[in-house]
Amino acid sequence: MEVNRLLESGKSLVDRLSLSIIQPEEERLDVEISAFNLKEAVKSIVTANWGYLITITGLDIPPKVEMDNQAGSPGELEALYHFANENAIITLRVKIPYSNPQIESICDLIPSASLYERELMELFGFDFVNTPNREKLVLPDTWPDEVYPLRKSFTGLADQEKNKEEKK
Amino acid sequence: MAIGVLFGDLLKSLFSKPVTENYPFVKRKAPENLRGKLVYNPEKCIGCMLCVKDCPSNAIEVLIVDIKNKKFVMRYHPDRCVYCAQCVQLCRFNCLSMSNSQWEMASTSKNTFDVYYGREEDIAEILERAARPGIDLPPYGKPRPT
Amino acid sequence: MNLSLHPLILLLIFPGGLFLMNIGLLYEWIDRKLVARYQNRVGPRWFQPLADTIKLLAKEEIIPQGVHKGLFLALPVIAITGALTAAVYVPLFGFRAVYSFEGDLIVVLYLLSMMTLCIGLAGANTLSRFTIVGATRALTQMFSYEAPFLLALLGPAMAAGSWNIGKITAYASNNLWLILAQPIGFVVALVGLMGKLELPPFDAPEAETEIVAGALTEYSGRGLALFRIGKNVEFVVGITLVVLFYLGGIANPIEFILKTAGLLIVITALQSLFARLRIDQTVGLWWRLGALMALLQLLAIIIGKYLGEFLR
Amino acid sequence: MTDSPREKFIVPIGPQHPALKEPGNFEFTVDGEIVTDAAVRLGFVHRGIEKACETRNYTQDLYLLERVCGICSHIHATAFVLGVEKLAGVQAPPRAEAIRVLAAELERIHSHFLWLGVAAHEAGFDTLFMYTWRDREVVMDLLESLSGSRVHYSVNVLGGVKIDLSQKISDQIKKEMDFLEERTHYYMKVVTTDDTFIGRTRGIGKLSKERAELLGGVGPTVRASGVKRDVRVIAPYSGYKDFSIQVITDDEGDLEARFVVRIKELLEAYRFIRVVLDQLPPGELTTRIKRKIPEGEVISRVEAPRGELFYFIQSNGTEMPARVKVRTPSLCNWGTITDVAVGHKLADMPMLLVGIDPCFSCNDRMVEIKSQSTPSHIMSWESLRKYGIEYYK
Repeated sequence: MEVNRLLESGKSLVDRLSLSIIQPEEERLDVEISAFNLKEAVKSIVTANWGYLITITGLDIPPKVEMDNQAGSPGELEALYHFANENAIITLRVKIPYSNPQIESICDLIPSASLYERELMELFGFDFVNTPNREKLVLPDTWPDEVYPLRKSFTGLADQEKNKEEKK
Repeated sequence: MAIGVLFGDLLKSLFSKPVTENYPFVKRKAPENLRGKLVYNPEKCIGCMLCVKDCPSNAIEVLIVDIKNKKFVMRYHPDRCVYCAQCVQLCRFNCLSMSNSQWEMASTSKNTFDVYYGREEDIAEILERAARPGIDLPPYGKPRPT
Repeated sequence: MNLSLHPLILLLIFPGGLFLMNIGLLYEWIDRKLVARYQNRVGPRWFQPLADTIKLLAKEEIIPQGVHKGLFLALPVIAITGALTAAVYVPLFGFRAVYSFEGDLIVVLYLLSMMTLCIGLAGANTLSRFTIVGATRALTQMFSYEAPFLLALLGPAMAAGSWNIGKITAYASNNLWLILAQPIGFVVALVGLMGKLELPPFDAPEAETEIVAGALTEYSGRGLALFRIGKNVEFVVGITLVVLFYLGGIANPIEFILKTAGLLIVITALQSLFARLRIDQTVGLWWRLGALMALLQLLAIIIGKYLGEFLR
Repeated sequence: MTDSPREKFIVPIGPQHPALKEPGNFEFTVDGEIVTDAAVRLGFVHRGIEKACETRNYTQDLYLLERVCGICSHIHATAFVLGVEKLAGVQAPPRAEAIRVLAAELERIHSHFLWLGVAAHEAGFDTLFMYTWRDREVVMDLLESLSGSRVHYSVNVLGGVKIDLSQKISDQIKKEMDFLEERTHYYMKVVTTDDTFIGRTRGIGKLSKERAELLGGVGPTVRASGVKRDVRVIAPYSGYKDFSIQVITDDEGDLEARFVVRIKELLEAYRFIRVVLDQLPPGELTTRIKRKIPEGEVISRVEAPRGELFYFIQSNGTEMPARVKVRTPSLCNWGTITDVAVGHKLADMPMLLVGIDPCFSCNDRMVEIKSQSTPSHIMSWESLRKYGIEYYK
């Protein structure tokens, strides 16, 4: 099968760096990877010329609170780097905590990633180290700092203001 | 390589009728399955509320007059409606349809955007209930968080 | 035809001044309508240019920051004065020119260039980036079409042996139509006129998709209205000149209407036939092709004249 | 002139600009007429659609996502529906799939015609603009009589399609396809032979194959540079599994090649539509699909008129999706503009901008802008006037 061959070759590129690999669909491969190894993995994909970066998806995994009011798991952000080659898709999944949301930028390898990184920085609060352009892309210039609209905790600017005042 | 390739068409256009439609004065017939204003037939409705639940724009409210005798009034907001016909698709009792004759819905007043469908006596009752202070209208579609 | 009216009336009301402005509006309408018909559209109704002008005149004029106020207000007036003064020396609608003297053709051509100069200045006067780019383009374009256009009108003048518009007209109407005798000159003059009026495809100085409205971007209200009226007057005067020289002159109003209408149909067709030329393409076209063709035409006239004398 | 340090002369195009039909901001640094730098700023029409999706159920999202874009509305809904069906493990009936791709190709025709007109307008070729939009009206009318709406056809429902194709409409479509094919050949002739037009397109904005691949461009923009990237072929979905379509590429990579590619795609679409109409499979239009979609993640890729459209849908087992990520084709193609703009003339910029067929509302969909800290209030005409005068003093 063509897809399998493509996925195999893609897998061999990132295998050594991955934490776990699953195949959720026939033509997809999800590769979990640590933030530290991400750039290395992207580099090996780019140098092998395996497909192209479709986009970077951001996911918000809000902190889970256990029943007895003890913190279950801290909030995490997840970045999904989708690479496509023909009909095969490899997704590099990187999980990082709210407290330290740093990922090495891949713009020097793939210049077009700049737009996706800017988008994630604004909407989720990722921090891409060494990204060339940190200006706002989609939000208005007057948007308050550290308010990330695509996080689950965001329910509107008015609520955000209220929360802030309550904290005070 | 040529200059003025469009010349033939230019001449043709000069001597033919303009294609612009003279809209408010000359109206073209709407296609048969045009999705215009929503029309509701209260006779068949059983009040399953599926249309209310799945309406993407909260344009429909079904007000319950008497649930046992299957008396319902539909309050329809043409200004919110996006004319997707999802409600028509969902309704298993064919009480909903979209008109292909009523589609010019611009208006200068908000009143025309509040349409009540149903038996006359039911509508009268609903309006009377609404006029009475202190009593809310029966529950309709869950208000969306704003 | 000769009119025996008070000079002031001749100058201000008919055929110059007021009447001319209205005819300018009419021509604008015909132009827009014909372009619309070529594009298979309906086009505006007859009063649309008039309504536009009234609307503009009635609107508040905004003077942007950082301009020289006096210049900003004076430029539209100078532009329209230039165009109206030019009209004085041109036999309009088949009537004799109000004033004329030996060499008035040169004066008319210079007065017609005033408009472009004023637009250029108006653009350079404001701080907006669109106007500055527009002004640069307008002046660049002027330097490119002016020479060939002048050469093209020089042809009939040389043939007639006079710089007087009246005399050239007399020559043109008594001889073979010059469009046949000097076809190249006619083409250059016609296209030069389009360049002068910044009609498509030579509308790079006001290319809306690049620089909004070019040099006039910051103008509003009265100033814009005056510029527009001035342009319309220039349109009428320009067309009249071409008709006078190349289409066998104008003896009476009916002839005027027929001949200018014919020319308008051609001009509008040219307008809708081409994609806009970039400013560098415009300059290239004029200097490489326009000037060369006009010079060739001149050469042909000189040789023809010389041969004619020789044979006689 | 001495080489003194000159101030940068920046020509802003947008957010409000006659060249753009939608708001976007471009800043071109120019030296005379030559562009030396280009930058993009988006986000003027943000509506927060991705966030909004999380608070609506799947059916409502379908119509919300259809409104991401007014031109390629159907393809957005298709991408979403295909993803959700994959999650739910449901397969739409073959007739439904065929009708979906039929509508998609009709939409492609109307989108390419629209683009052709806009591009002609940017080139100052208004006559061609008027003619193409006149002919586009034919497709719009077809779509209206097919689906009941001119812009948001809403052909899809979860698990199938809403509309059926009668013999009458089928014949009408075939007839109009013949007419459009003739017109399209004519436009091909115009854009490839008219000297003034070629002067504005040939050799402008050349994008090499390597650059195009590196910048991650999609759709006709990179197909004009010889990159064979078309989801309909490399990863067939929906009806494209049964009906095959050809990839159109060109090697030149300049604006003219983009015209040629798009016009050839039109011709291919006519052929495709005729085949689908002739071999339309009979049968049901919908299958049942549960309201609650099983937990999971799915990627759905489709080929919009502008290029590859990418949807990522995450479900948490409820009636509402946990996350919907939309990556529209226009977003990928911005990089190609800022890359090729440098060195061209200012006059070429609008042409370059529309060369990728940008769709701003497609890009800007993520965040709802609510009133800021200052409460909004309605101003009377007089106070607005005063405010304006004060502001500009």
